[in-house]
This record gives sequence, structure tokens and C-alpha cells, in this order.
Amino acid sequence: MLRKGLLAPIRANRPSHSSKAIRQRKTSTNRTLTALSTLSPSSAAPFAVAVSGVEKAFGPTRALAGADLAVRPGEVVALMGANGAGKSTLVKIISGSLAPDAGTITLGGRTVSFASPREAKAAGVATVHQATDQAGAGGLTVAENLLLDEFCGRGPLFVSGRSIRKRAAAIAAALDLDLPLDRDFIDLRPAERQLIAIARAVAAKASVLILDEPTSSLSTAEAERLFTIIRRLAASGMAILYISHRLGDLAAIADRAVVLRGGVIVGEFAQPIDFPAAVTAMIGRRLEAAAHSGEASTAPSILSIRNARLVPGARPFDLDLRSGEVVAITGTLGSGKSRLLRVLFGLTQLDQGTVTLDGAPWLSSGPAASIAGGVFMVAEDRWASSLLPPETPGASIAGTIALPHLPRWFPSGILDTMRERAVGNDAIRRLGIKAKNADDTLDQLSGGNQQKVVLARWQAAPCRLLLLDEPFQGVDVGARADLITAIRNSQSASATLIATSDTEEALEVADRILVMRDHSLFAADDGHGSLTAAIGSVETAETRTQP
Amino acid sequence: MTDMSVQTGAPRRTAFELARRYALFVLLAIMLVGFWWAQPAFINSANLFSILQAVSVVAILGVGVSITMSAGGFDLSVGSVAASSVMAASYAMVVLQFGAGETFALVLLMGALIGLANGLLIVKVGVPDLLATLSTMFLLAGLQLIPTGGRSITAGMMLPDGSTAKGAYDPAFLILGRSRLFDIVPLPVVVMAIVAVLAWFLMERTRFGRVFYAIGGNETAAHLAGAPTKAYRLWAYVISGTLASLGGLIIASRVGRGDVSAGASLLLDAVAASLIGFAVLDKRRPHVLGTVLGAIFVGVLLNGLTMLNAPYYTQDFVKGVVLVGALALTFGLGKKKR
Amino acid sequence: MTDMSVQTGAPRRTAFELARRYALFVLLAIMLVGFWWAQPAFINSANLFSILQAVSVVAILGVGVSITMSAGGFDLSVGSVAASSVMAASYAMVVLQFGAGETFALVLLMGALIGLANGLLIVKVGVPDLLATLSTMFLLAGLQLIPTGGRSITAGMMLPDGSTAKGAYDPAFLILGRSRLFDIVPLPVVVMAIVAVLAWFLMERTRFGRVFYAIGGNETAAHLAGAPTKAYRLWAYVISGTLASLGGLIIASRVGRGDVSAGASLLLDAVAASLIGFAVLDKRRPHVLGTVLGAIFVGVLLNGLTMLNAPYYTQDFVKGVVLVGALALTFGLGKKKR
Amino acid sequence: AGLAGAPAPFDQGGVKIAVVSFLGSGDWLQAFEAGVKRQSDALGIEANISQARNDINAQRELIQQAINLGVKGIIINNGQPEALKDVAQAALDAGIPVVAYDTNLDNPKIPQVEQSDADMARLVLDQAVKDQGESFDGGVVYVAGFAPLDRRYAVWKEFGKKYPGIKEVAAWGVVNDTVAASVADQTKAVLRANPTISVVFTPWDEFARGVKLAIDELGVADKVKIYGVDISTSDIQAIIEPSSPWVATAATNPSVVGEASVRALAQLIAGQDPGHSILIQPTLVTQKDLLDNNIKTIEELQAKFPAFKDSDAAKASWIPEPK
Ligand SMILES: Nc1ncnc2c1ncn2[C@@H]1O[C@H](COP(=O)(O)OP(=O)(O)OP(=O)(O)O)[C@@H](O)[C@H]1O
Ligand SMILES: Nc1ncnc2c1ncn2[C@@H]1O[C@H](COP(=O)(O)OP(=O)(O)OP(=O)(O)O)[C@@H](O)[C@H]1O
Ligand SMILES: [Mg+2]
Ligand SMILES: [Mg+2]
Repeated sequence: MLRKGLLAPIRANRPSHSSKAIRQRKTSTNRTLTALSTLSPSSAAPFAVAVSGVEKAFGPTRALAGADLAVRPGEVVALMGANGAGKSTLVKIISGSLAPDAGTITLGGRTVSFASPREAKAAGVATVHQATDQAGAGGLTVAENLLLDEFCGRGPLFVSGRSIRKRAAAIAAALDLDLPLDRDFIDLRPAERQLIAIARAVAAKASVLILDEPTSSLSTAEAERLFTIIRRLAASGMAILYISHRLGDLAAIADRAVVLRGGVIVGEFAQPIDFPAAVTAMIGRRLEAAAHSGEASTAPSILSIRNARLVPGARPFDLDLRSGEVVAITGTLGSGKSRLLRVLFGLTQLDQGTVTLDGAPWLSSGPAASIAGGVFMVAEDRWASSLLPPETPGASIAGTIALPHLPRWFPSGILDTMRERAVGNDAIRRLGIKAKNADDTLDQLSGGNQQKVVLARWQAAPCRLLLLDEPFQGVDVGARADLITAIRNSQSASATLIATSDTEEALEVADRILVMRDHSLFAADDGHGSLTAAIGSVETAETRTQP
Repeated sequence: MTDMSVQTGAPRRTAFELARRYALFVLLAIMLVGFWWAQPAFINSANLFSILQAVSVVAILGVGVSITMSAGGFDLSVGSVAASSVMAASYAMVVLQFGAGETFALVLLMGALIGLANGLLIVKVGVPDLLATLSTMFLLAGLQLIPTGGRSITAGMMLPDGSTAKGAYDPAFLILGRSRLFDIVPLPVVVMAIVAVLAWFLMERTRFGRVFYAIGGNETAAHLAGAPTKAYRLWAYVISGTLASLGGLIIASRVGRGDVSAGASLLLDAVAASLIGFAVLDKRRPHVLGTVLGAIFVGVLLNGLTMLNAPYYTQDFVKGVVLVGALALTFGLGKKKR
Repeated sequence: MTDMSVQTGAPRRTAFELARRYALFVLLAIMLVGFWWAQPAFINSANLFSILQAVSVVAILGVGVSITMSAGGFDLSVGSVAASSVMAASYAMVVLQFGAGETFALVLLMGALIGLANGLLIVKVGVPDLLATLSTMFLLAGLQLIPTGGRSITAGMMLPDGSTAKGAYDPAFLILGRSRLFDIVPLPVVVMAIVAVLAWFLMERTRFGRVFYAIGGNETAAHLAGAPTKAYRLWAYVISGTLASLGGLIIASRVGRGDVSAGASLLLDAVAASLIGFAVLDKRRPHVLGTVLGAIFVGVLLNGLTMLNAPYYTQDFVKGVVLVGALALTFGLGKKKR
Repeated sequence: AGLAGAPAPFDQGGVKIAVVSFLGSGDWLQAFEAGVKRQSDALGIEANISQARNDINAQRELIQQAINLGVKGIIINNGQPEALKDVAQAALDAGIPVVAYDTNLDNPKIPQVEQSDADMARLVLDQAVKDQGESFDGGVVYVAGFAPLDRRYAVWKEFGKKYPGIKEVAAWGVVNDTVAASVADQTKAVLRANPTISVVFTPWDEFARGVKLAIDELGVADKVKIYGVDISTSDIQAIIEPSSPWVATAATNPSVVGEASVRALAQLIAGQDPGHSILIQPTLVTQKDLLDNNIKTIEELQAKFPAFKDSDAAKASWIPEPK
């Protein structure tokens, strides 16, 4: 399917429920559900789920300050909001894993109060949480994880390896997923984890389905497949609350968009949804198109890869990155994007081929050598790759940013926490990270803000080559634009290689786009192409992978 | 999504993987044959059952430890629960003049309650597992001595108040530790087998077992999936405590007195058994079968070395060497490359 | 992004949080005052230094344990490394007739090498920490006895070959365990203080400590951030082994002979100290200051109870009760709500 | 390699016996086992020696294992009667004679070798009364649950009743990896709290060493004296140190105990009767004795105290002297 640029008017190819234009509200403290329902007079059915006046504070931080929201059966509601707006908190409250400080939740008209996720599940609320590290349990196989809800709920008492495999295969088949059923969950890549989380939630046959950024590491093809499922579920009468920072996703499936800001609902948009206005409501300012030349660079080459084969049997490819260039690699799940980045960072080796960095052969023995040599990488799974448990010293924003730079900053070995804090506070200011100060631990941050900290870590020192693997996961559109500007401004003497499964994102950030397929790179443009050419190239590549 | 990855139906195993899976079995077989060759008396069935009997208590405790480990915890108190159970059983019969049945029920209940206390300390108060069970361990080590003022409990003993204990060990109680099924299989071995099969079934063949493992793997994920994780963790400790007191009952019925020194090394041996179990079948996690096999492994080694008249200090040494060897073999062979 | 949420500058601490942070200090103060009141001799400085001397070995071992724990490991072998060091030091002087200096160097080197072996087994072969150090523990428990055939080592002892040992403890060696700085502070206390300060500085004030903790928190993350995680984990065990052998040297120089022991109770006491340390300052993680305080806490308790002539078996019990109480207080107070 | 002129089966040689000890380590055990080995070698016996390491359950297993092994006789060294009676009976039923040392298995078929803990304690406490008079403040180091200690402690209590002037001001003790150091720490606390204590009774030499360490560290060697039980080379060295507070100890020679046990078992195996009770007499060793005779090691002690070196217990003409 065709996915447009960020600011292009987007319309879903479905009949709209309402022809009303935008309705914006400034506050919702005394908003009632009846008022909400006036938005969509065409359907008078009771809400499948409704929350009203929900409040939640974490210490001095008010994550929710009286939020109201309602979803009808068969309706897909997009919940939009900047990073830290309170979306995930609301999700956690509805799904029973957080207790609200105030407010009520009704399910099918009945007031409920969940003491645990178990109760919420039993009442028919299925949830895909934002954090992929909570999508399943290590030590169990993929098959067992697919059945985790059955085990933890009221599935059959007796199990065997065979029955588990059979039932899990059925769940995977229902969603047309091809998952390595016997592999340990711990060995999965984030995208696969995300698919498992989705499969589990869909298999739960709930009346309310909540998806908190379910596509953040999925590529267009997988996301598209998810949308098909969502439409089918909605058609069967399920109420769906969908959270994403990918506007394309929302455009594809949302019947209605609700914007959360500062813990309250500040706007509602019915079909046709005016996304630019929604984004303005969300981030409090208009979003300007990120301007970049897209012109062929004549700067000296920083990285050049020759005759490289990622895995045995793959087609060899070449790649050149010039100083100041931002290149994006996109492609389907498992096509090898991460692998290429991992090779450059020294985590695995090329099957064949040569890599030169600044004219010298580049063969890193591991992250330590890479970092010393000026090659930085933001790994794709922030939970596994960057976050420390909160009680660990150095789990704060300042500590997280400082970790790779400790040897350079403190050659004597003695820490200077003031310096760390200064860098942390600078990052908070620069990237608009929503946190009290640099001493906050990352578990207190919203998903997008965690990701910003991870990005800030690698901007804290100059580098030659910056490798970003799914860098904008969960980052809101406003912040993404800021980040891209920051990357462009600060990295003028270095090259940036971004692996992203989101084509829209690639179009937005990159000077050049390359497509990876079957562990090989295909140029989307040959040095003088335009963005449109790039899109075309991406599309042909994608259609080619799905014969 | 069709090109995601190449799948093969059943997982194919390389030679290395096979070696890893069965390394401990092979080592055990080699040991059995070696000892047999060096000392033919080793292999007679009475001796083999002696070995099983000798490891039965450690295996039962180890099963408890491995269940708490599966659920992401660790029970350091099993040794002292078993020791306290020996004292409690003796006290019940010798001082309180209880019968075998009552004693049994009382001691198992005590074990379950201690497990419950551990569990509550951990899930309700939020004390880290190691810390909570360590405290319980110290507490019990002292508590078990208080009723008798530090003395061992034997029929006719003097009580702290100067009177003489009137009761004695119920002969029915001694059956557990001292008699044999069909005149061949010692009852403790039967009990161990029953415990092992039940625990194995619970952990590997019911959804409860899967939830225990899920909690150990990722407690938040299990909680979000709807598991009452606190209840499960509580149960793990209750099971572990009950099994430990069952082990204590077996010891008591074997030694026939409440001995202060009984069960001193049980904790380390039980932990060793369940840790060795990690290597069995290359599971790299606690599991019941592995634990029992780990206990038997050490039991065979010690029995054989004793038969060969190895001094006790070489026994520890050989135990260590064989462990290191077995582990290096299991974990070192065909390691996953990054 | 100015309208995001209400911010307060410095973190305000609730009364509960304060109580949690300092619970163990307060308990310690209460204990000190209580014992003082019950037995005035308790508080004289000589006795207080006796307490410190009594806990010095456990504290030093505990620091090692807590460093390995910070790096996500666990060293079960500290007790037997210390016990082996006692034997090794005695053997070096009594049998090999080494001087104090050589003995020192040799034993510390031995401790470091054992730590290195542990570390290699863990990071190179991939054996889980608990399992590797448990094997080492068994191995050493046996190995230390082989040179003397299980005898303890004293001047004039008979060797297995029938000859008599010619050497003796070097008087210079005994200084470490038996003399006092300024005639007041026992040298072991000075050593403990130095170890504690150095280790605290390393772990809390240098980037190396930061990396140790990062590895313990999330090894993958530390690796991706460029930390040589394997080297760090190796070092953690080397440090722990060296500290354990230092503890052994202190024991040897105090007792003046090579006593046979497996080191199990030293291990448990060291682990207890570092676990109690979790509660100190509400850190909920291993740390040096907490470990030392944990050791002192137990030491004060035992010394006071001994002074009050409490029977030995009540001491373990009281130790357990106070531990549970302290933990319930620290962890239970003002717990986070869901 | 048989023993010429000995009754069967010793004339044929190749007799195998098992020696199962309750203890797991320590100098006493080492010396006992050395004695067992010496006498066994002299008799051409192959001794399978094992230790239960303070675990009575393990001791049962080991006896059971000895039966499985088909030995000709079993020596049980220490242990708890309740735990051992039935396995000992099982051995007898299998035709394997049993000798028990220091544990009363209450079976007429099982000869008892005894060193009489009570006699040892009495010897040394009598010496204490002789040295210190009939009234003093005393302390005792004691941990319950170790049978010999229990018996020795009972004598101390007896003395308290016999001499009203002798008061037990404090009792302490601990058994762990570092007995000496830990007991020293405790003793320091006790002596500070109870400065009147002038006598400490230590029913185990490991305790005596700890108390001595504490007294040395406190510098009160002239005020507090130690009366102990057991002896070894390192104990002798501790006693003869200048101004050592450890002034007397009572002991049997563990090697002699081991030798006598083997002799008794050998007689049983040969079908002879060693008698039901085989008593090894303890010896009192004082600091003065050692200093006067310039004794520094256990070997020198044996040379100068013949009563300590040997015992006539369970001897027979056909049994060779141990070498
Ligand atoms: N456990 C916590 N402790 C403290 N503060 C928290 C905690 N969880 C969330 N917050 C705060 O609550 C606010 C809302 O967070 P939430 O995760 O709901 O945001 P979000 O809308 O999901 O953002 P994102 O798009 O980045 O995922 C943030 O300011 C966050 O810092
Ligand atoms: N931990 C792993 N274990 C086994 N195979 C893996 C693992 N990680 C990746 N692979 C395989 O390597 C190939 C490339 O994966 P890679 O992660 O590089 O793809 P990607 O394009 O980044 O995909 P994604 O969108 O999922 O991040 C895939 O075929 C995948 O199955
Ligand atoms: Mg969120
Ligand atoms: Mg990827």
C-alpha cells in the first residue's frame, strides 16, 4: 500500500462515521460521557469501554489529570499524544496493572475496578503493552509464550510439549505468523517479540483490545497485516484503542482520534481525521516539514563497504557513506538491517567483503573498540540494550548517557557526577525529555522519553559513524523532527546510518534510502534520485518480496 | 512475513548439542562402570538402593529448592527447616507423647507454615528472597534448640525444668526411615520417587509449572498475562518448606532421635543437586529431573569413593573436580557464539 | 514542552523513606544503648574494638561477595578460599619454612589465582556463577587437606611421610592478627577499614564501580556501551578471591595454626553481611558500606548477647529475629503502591 | 600374606574391616585413624576408613555400605545409639562382628571400647580444685549435642554440686569454621563482663585454644587459668608457651584407642572374646610436667609417659604390636 509523507492529507478508504469537523476541547475535567457520545450520533450503542475523570500521579508528576475516553464496540479509536502525555499510563490503568488515584472505568456499561491484570483479562480486556521486554518470559519457548495467557488464566490444566506446540501453531496460523516456535523467547528480536504480544492479545478473544505502539518495530508489511486483522476484529464488534506515533498507521485504521496532552484529553477528531491539526493539538505547535536537500553529496567518503556478503548465500553489495550524510536502510522484518549495523559495530562479522572507515580497514573487535574508533550504535531494543534496573547506580538519565563515555570523560577513573548531571540536564532541555531532572531513573520515563535518553547518550560525544537501529521507536512526531534536526546539525562531519522498518520515517530523515532484502542492499536511488524515486523503489522492493 | 526465517520442523541437533544434553548421563554411566570394575560389591542391588536411600533426603530438599528457583526465588532455609523438623518430630513424640500420625501431620504443617512465613516476608513485605530465607535459616537454627535448652532429644532425656521426658519414638514412626518395600526398596527411596514424579508432573506437565517458570523468566510479563504471581511465589515457598519438613521426617525416622547436628550440610548439598541439574538435558535452568539426577550423581560418587577407601578429604576434592569437569563439558561444549 | 507537568526541585523524602534509609542505623544505636544499659562493660572502647576485630574477617569476605554480586555474580567459594588460605599460610611457614613476607605474597597470589579460575570458568566456559563457585568450594574443601593428609598444621607436626615439620610460624606473621595500632586498634580492624574504604571508593566513586554495577544490572547493555564485561567479571572474582585469602591470613595470624575447616559458616556469615547491607540506606543492592555495617550489626548483637550470658542457641534465634525485624522495617515501610 | 600362627582367618590374610567414624575431621580423628592403620597393618588387615562428618544419618548409611561391601568386621567410632542400634544389629545378623567406641549400643554382642570422658573431666577438675581451692568463679565453654562434650560437661555440673563454692558464672561456646577465633571473641566479651572468673573449663582442646587466645589478647594470663581436655602437638606447644594460662589437660591417646579397637575386633573375628568393656585410662598432663620433662610434641610425650603410649586393653599373644 502507498504510504504518504507526514504532512500530506491522509484519508482512510472507509466510510466515515461522522462528517463533523474537528472538535477541540481545552480541558475535560468536567466533561461527561454523554458529551463525548455526541461526537458520533450515528451509533447509539453503549460503550464497550469508557473511562472518566481518571487521575494518576507518580510522586510530583501528574501523568493523568482527569482523562475521559470511550470506545464503542466495533470502533477503532486512535489515542494520540506527545511523549509523556500519559497514554501508556491510561492503558495500564484500563488493563489493571496500575491503580488509578481517581476516576471510574466502565466496561459495557458496568463500573469496574481492576485489582490486577488478571481481573482485567477476565473481564475481556486484552492488551499489548508498549514495553516489548514484558511481552513474554525468557526460559520459555515461543510456543509456550503464545499460550502464556492460557497458562496464567484458566487454560487446560494438563499440558505437554506436543499439545503446546499444536495450540501455539494454531494461534500463529490464525494470524498468518511464521514464528520459530521452539526457540527460547530470550533469543528473539524485538520485532518477533512484538508479534508474539500481538498474537497473544488477539488470541484472547476479548471485547476490548488495547494496542500500545504495537508496530514500533514492525515493518510496513507486518504492520499492514496487523491492520487487516484489526479491521476484521473491529468488524466483529471488538472495541479497539490504538496508540501509535506513526501517523500512517492511524490514518489507515482509525475511526476517530483522541488527543491526550498533559494528562487530559485536549481534542477529538472524527472522520476524516485532520492529522496536521491533531499533531498541533498534541505537541502544542505546528510541525514544519523537515527540510533536507536530498542532493548528491560530494563530501569525502567516511565509510565504504565493498563486495560485502552479510550471510552465506546472500547477494554481495557495496555501500558508501559520505561525511554529513544521513542514509536510511529500510526493509521487511528479518531482512538483515540490524545485522549490517551489528557488523559495523563489531558484534558479528561479515561473511565476506571489506569495510573501510576514513580510508583505513575497519575491523572492530567489539563495542569497546568501535566506540574508541568513533563508531556509535543505538541498538534496536532499548530495554535489553540500554536500560538498567532502577536500583543500579547509573540507572539515572545522567548515568545512562554517561556509561559509554566514562573512560573518555574520567580518564583518572574518579567520577565527577556534576559533569554527568550537566550533560543529562542538557539532554533533557535539548530533546524535551519529560523528566524532573537528570537524576530520574529511566523506569519513571515514558517509552518515548526513554528512547530520547538513549539517543542523547550517543550524541554526548563526537563520532565518525553513527548507527541508529530503529531510533525513533515510540518517539512522537514533534520530538522526531527535533531529533533529526539535532542529528543533522551536530553530525555534519560524520555519517549516519539508520535502520528503520518505517518507510515514512526513512523518507523524513534520510538523504538517501536503501532497501534491504534477503540480507542484501538495493539502492533506492543511484546518487541523484529524488524521494519519489525512493518511494517507488521501496515499493517495488516490497512487492517483489511478496509475490 | 514469509521470508522471516527458515524453519525446520523438529529441531535438529548437532553432535555437540547431543553431547551437552547427555553429558551427565554418560558421566554417570562411566562412574558406575568404573566403580563396578574397581569394586564388584559396588554394583549389587542392596548397595545401589543404599545410594538412593542416602540421597533421598537431599533430592527431596533439592526439588523444593529447584521449585523456588524456577519461580525466580531461592530458599536458603531448607536445611534448617529439615533440621528443625527432626527436632520437632522428636519433641512431639518424646516430650509431648504424640503418636506417629499426629507427629507427621504436625511436622508437615510446621514446614508448610515456615514456607508460608518465608513467602509472606518475600511477597508481602518485599524482602529479597535470599535475605528473607537467610533470616529464617538463622532463626530456626536457634529456635529448634530452645525447647530443650540445646540438648538433643532422646527418650528419657532430662527437660530444662528438671523432669524426665516420658515419651519415646513411636515404632510406627520409624517405619518410614527404616523399612523396605517388598523387602528391597527402602521407603525413603519410594517417598523420593513419589515426590520426584509428582513434582516433575506439576512442573513439566501442568500449566502451573509453566507459570512458575514464566514467573522465574519474567515476573512482570507473567503478571501482565494474568498470573497471580504473588500467590505462585508463595506456593513455591510453601511447597519447598513442606518438602524440607518431609526430608526432616525421613531423617528423624532414620536416626530415631532429635539430634542437634542432623542436617547441617543439607542446604549446600540440596543447592548443589539442583545446580548440577541445570546441566542435565542441557536445560540451563532448574528442573526436577535434573535435581534428582544431580543428587544421585553426587551420591554415586561418594559411595564409590568410600568403597574404594578414599580419605574423606579426597572425596570433597574429587566431588569438586568431577563437578568442574561435568560443568565444563556441559557448558563449554559447542558454546553459542555471539 | 513547558506545560508538561508540575516539577519539584530536590526530591522530598517522606518520613517513611527516611525511616527506611536509616532503619539499620537506628536499630544499631538502640542495640548499643540497650547493651550498655544492661552491661556497662559493653561500651568500653576495648570491647568495641573487640567487636570490630571479631567481625573483620567476615566483613572483608563480605566485601568480596558484594563486589561479585554487584557484577551480577555470586561467589560461594569465599569461605573455602579463606579456610584454604589458613592452611596454605601454615603450610608455607611450618613445612616449607617460608618467612612472613613470602607467605603473605604466596597466599594472596593463591587467592587471586583461585578467583581467576572461578572467573575463567564463568566467563570463558560459560558455567553459571553459583555452579562454578560451588564446585570450587567443594574442590578447595578437599584440596586444602591433601598436603597434610587431613591433619591440622602446627610447628613440630608429623608429616604424612613420617618426618617432623621443621618450620614454625614466623613471629612477624603473627603481628597481623595479634597486635594493635597505637596500642588500641587491632590491626585486623585497620585492615578491614582500609579494605572497606578502598572498596567503597572503587565501587561508588570511580567509573570502574559504575561499570561493575552496570554489568550486574544489564550485562548486554554494559557490553553495548563498550564495557569489557568479561574482563570486569573476571576482576570481580579475582578481587573476591584475594580478599578472601586476606581474610584467611588474618585468621591464620590470629590463631597461629592451620585448622581444618570447610569454610561453610564463614561463607554464610559473609553472605549474610552483604545481604543485610541491601537494607542499609535503602539501597536494595549490594554495597560496601552496607556489607561492613551488616557485619558489625551481627557482631554487636553476638557480643552483647554473650556479655549478657545468653545461651549460645538463643543467639542464633535472636540474630534471626532481629534480622527479620530489621528487614520487615526496611522493606515493609512505606512500600510503593501499584 | 597371612600371619603365621594366628587363628583363622588371619593366617590366610586379606581380612577386610570397616571403620566408621562419626567425626569428620580434627587431630583426634587423625590420630585415632593412624592407630587403626598401624594395628591393622600389623595384623595384615585392610581397613576401609570412612567418616560421617557429624551426620548421624550419614553414619547409618556408611555402616549399611560396609555391610554391602561384605567386610569381616566393623568398628563404630562415636555416634548416637538411637541411630545406630538397628544397623549394628543388621551387621550382626549378617554375621559381621561389631566393636563400638564411645557409643553405648546396649548390645551384649558388641564390645564397648571406652575412654571414659567422665574420668578425663574428673581428673582435670580435681587438679583445678587442687590448684585453685574449693571456691572460685568459673566459666565453661560448652555446646550441647556433641556426646563427649555432653558427658564432660555433666562432670562439671557435678563438681558445682559437690563444691558449693565453685560457681558457674558464665557458659558460652560456638562450633563453626573458626572455632578458636570465634570462641576467643566470645571469651573476651565474657571476661570483660565477668572479671571475677578465674577458672575456665574447656571440655575440648579447640575451645581451650580460643580461650587462651582471648586471655592472651586481654593480657590476664595471671588471673585466669584454663583446665582442658584432649591433647595434641599443637596443644602441647600452647601449654608450654611462656606464662600460658592453660595449666592442665587430661587426655587419652587417640592412637591407642584406635589400636585397641582393632585388636578387640580382631579377636571377635577370630572367634575369641575380648570382653564386653575395654577401658582406656586417661592421663593428666600438667604444664609443669611438660616443662620439667622438656616435652614439645606428642611423640616426646609418649616416650616419657609410657602410660600414654600404650594400653594393655584387648591384647592377645597372637596379635603383633603395632609398629
Ligand atoms: N513508574 C513511574 N514513576 C514515575 N513517573 C512515571 C512512571 N510511569 C510513568 N511516569 C510518568 O508519567 C508520565 C506519563 O507517562 P506515560 O508512559 O503514560 O506516557 P506516554 O504517553 O505513554 O508516552 P510515550 O509516547 O513516550 O510512550 C511521564 O511523565 C512519565 O515520566
Ligand atoms: N538472536 C537471533 N537468533 C537467531 N537468528 C536471528 C537472531 N537475530 C536475527 N536473526 C536472524 O537474522 C536475520 C536478520 O535479522 P535482523 O535482525 O538483522 O533483521 P532486521 O532487518 O533488522 O529485522 P527487524 O525488522 O526484525 O529488526 C533474520 O533472518 C533473523 O531470523
Ligand atoms: Mg507510552
Ligand atoms: Mg532490526
